[in-house]
Formats: sequence, C-alpha cells, structure tokens
Amino acid sequence: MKVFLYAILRDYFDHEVWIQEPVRTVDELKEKLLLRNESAREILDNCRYAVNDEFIDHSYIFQSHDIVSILPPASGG
Amino acid sequence: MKVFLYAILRDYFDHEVWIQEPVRTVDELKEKLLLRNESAREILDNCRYAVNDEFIDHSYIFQSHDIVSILPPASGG
Amino acid sequence: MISSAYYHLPVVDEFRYITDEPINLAGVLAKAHRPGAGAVVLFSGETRDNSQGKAVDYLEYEAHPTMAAKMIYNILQEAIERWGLHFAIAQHRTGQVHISESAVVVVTGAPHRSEAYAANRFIIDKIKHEVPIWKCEHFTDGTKQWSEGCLHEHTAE
Amino acid sequence: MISSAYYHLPVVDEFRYITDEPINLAGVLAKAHRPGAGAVVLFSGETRDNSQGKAVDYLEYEAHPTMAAKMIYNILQEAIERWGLHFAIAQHRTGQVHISESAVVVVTGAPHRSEAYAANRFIIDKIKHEVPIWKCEHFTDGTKQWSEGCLHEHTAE
Repeated sequence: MKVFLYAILRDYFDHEVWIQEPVRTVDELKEKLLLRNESAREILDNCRYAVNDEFIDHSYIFQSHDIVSILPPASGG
Repeated sequence: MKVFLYAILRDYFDHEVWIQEPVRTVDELKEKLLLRNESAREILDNCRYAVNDEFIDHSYIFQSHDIVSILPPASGG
Repeated sequence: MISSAYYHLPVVDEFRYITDEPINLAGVLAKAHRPGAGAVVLFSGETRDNSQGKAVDYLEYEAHPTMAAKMIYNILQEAIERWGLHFAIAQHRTGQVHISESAVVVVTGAPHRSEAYAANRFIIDKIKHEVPIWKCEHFTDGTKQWSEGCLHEHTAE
Repeated sequence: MISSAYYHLPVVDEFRYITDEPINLAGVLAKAHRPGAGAVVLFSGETRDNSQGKAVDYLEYEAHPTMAAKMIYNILQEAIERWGLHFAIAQHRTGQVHISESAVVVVTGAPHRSEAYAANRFIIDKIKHEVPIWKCEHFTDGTKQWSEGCLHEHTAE
C-alpha cells in the first residue's frame, strides 16, 4: 500500500512509503510506521488520514489499491 | 465674510457666498442665509461649521477675515 | 515629504488623500509591503450598478479637500497607534466615479491579521462617517440623490 | 473553465488555488471587480522578517495540492453562499517565500463592506486551520521549525 507523508513527517520518514504487509486500519498502519521510527508516535497521533483525497476515520478499512495520505495539523498562510 | 457651501447645499446656494453684513455667530449666519433661501433650514440645522479648516461650535464668535465652511453630514466612500 | 523618510513614517502620504484622478489600486498595493508586516488588508469601495432599487449611472463625490485630507491623516495616525500598524494608506477620489471604479481605498499592514482587518475597518468607517466628503448618486433615469449622511445613521455600506 | 462562464460562477478559478509561482497580487486584484460588488476586500499573508523572537530567512510551504485545492474551492463556495458574495478568490503559494512576498491571497466582493470583510476573514481563517498546507520557518541562524498546526490552537496570525 502506498502512503504519502507530509511536512514534519518527512523529518521522520520518506515522503513516499511502501507498506508491503497488509494493514486493515489506521491504527495498524501507525504501528507499522512506528516500527520504522518510533519517535514519530506523538505526531502520528495528531495527524489526519486520507484515502484517495478524502479524509477517513479510524473505522475505515483499507483496500489494497488505496493511496493513503497522512496529514499533520495544518497551519498554512 | 466669505462662506463656502458644499454638496447638497449647492442645490440651495452658490458654492461661495459673500456675507456683506457683519455676523457674530453660527445662528446669525444661518439667519442671513435663510433670508436668501428659507427652504434650507432643516439642512443647515444638521450641518457642521468650520472656520479656517477647524470645526467650530455655536459659541464661536466670527472674526472679520474668517473663511467659513458649512459642511452637510458626511457620507463618502 | 522626502522619499527617504517614507520608511520612518507609517502613514504613507506619497498618495494624495483626496484625488480627482482614478485610483491606481495596483500602484497603492505595490507600496503596501513591509518586512515586519505579515498581514496586509486592502479595502476598495467601488460604484455599484444599483442603489435604492434604481440603476446607477455614476456617483459623484465632492470633498472639502483640505479638511478631508487633514482628517484622513489623523484617522490613519489614530489607527496606527491603536493597532500597532506598520503602515496605513488611504485615498478618496472626487468627481465622477463610474461603475466598478474605486472611489476609496484603504490599506493596512500589521504583524498579524486581526489588527490589519480591525484597523482597516475602523479607518473606512471613520472616513465615511466623519470626513467631509459627500456622495451624489446619479441614476440612469436622469435623477440624482445626495446621500443623506451619517449623523444618526449606522449603515452597513 | 471557459472564460465566458466566468461571470456566472462567483468562485474565480482562473487562478490556481495552489501555486509554486510568486503570487501576482495586482493581477488577482485586477480581476476582482463586479458591477454589483461595491465592496472589495483583499488579504495578503506575507513572510515576516521575524518570528518567535528570531530573524526569519524565508518560509517554506508544503501542500497536499489536490486536497488543498478542493478544500479551498469548497471554502470559497461556503463563504459565497453564507455572505452573498459576488465573487471570491483565493490562492496559496508553495515552496520558498521570502520576506514581504505573499504566501496567500484572499479577495472577496460583496454589495456592502460588512459582508466582504467577514467573508474574507472566514476564508483565510479556514484555509489556515483546515487546509492541508504546512509552513516551515527557516531562520537566519540556519535552524528550521515546522509550524505546530492548529488542532488546538487559536492564533491571531
């Protein structure tokens, strides 16, 4: 599953991450990412998650071709 | 005494009016103007008065070389 | 004023406060940037094609130019002190102003946006209510109407 | 969109909502006039030379461009309906934005000024708090700081 990470998350991960193992939920995805860099825990807890440009909540079940975006709290302008 | 009248007052008087007779106060000035066109009474009552670009109140005593401006309620913009 | 003083005086007076020429919005906005001003707000009051249910041909503005200019300067100074602006600009046009042309522009710059908005609104409200500038609406039916002024009026426009 | 539709759709989308090029404030403002819009308000958010007591070199903005563009469009639509705007424009820049350059512009037009101001403020607040665009401050001392975001934050800026 393809995952894009933005802004401060790129200090912890690549912008684009490929998750080989199947993950079903946001919580499972977070655990997979924390295996790579556990210092990102607090930030990942505060992020919004989107699939195919639509926000999802924690009850969402990933499909195999989903493109996931992990979005830190926004503060443009 | 030279008196300048603005905006809607120019529908009642010339822009520049010369008052030959001596007038001491705003109220006396108004009476002199109303002799020329008494239909301006309500408007003149709502105007602000200025001498040499400074607002004056009804207690002001005109000097012979004063240049008077009579200013209807403003509403620019 | 000499142009080198421009950076020291936040009231930008290289634009005449009262002008009978078209307002150059882009030119005014181009001067409205300072290193410390993270928020810039511009207001332009423009002639609407309708008023009081009638089609407007054009507006005509008359001013007491010397008093109006002095009062606009004082309003800008008051806003600068009250909101800590890095600059403030205002210009009001006189004469005929046609549909969609700007009759008045106000630009404010502050470190943060709350102050830039509040000061901008303060300046235009005060210009419209207190400064000796008068508006006459000329309608397409040939009639005209001097604005009644703001002595007891609190209008949204 | 075709240019003849421009007058029917008050969301002006001839400017890209997210752009990596310098924002052309004068060009945006030039498009912000309508016969019925007597009040035009423009906000420009610009890079300040200081933040958190440190000298700023430049800001860097990153966006999720497709989501950000869609959300800005929706925010403009919401503001247009809520305040009866005659048009609304917004554009946010990405990449490096240097001191006094514009990072974001919002322009609103309404018959009267209360609505133009309120809608303008609503749009910029919502863009800053909700749209996936992130700011990284780069200081002259070589350090950088990602903005902490607005999840629980109510900032004046």
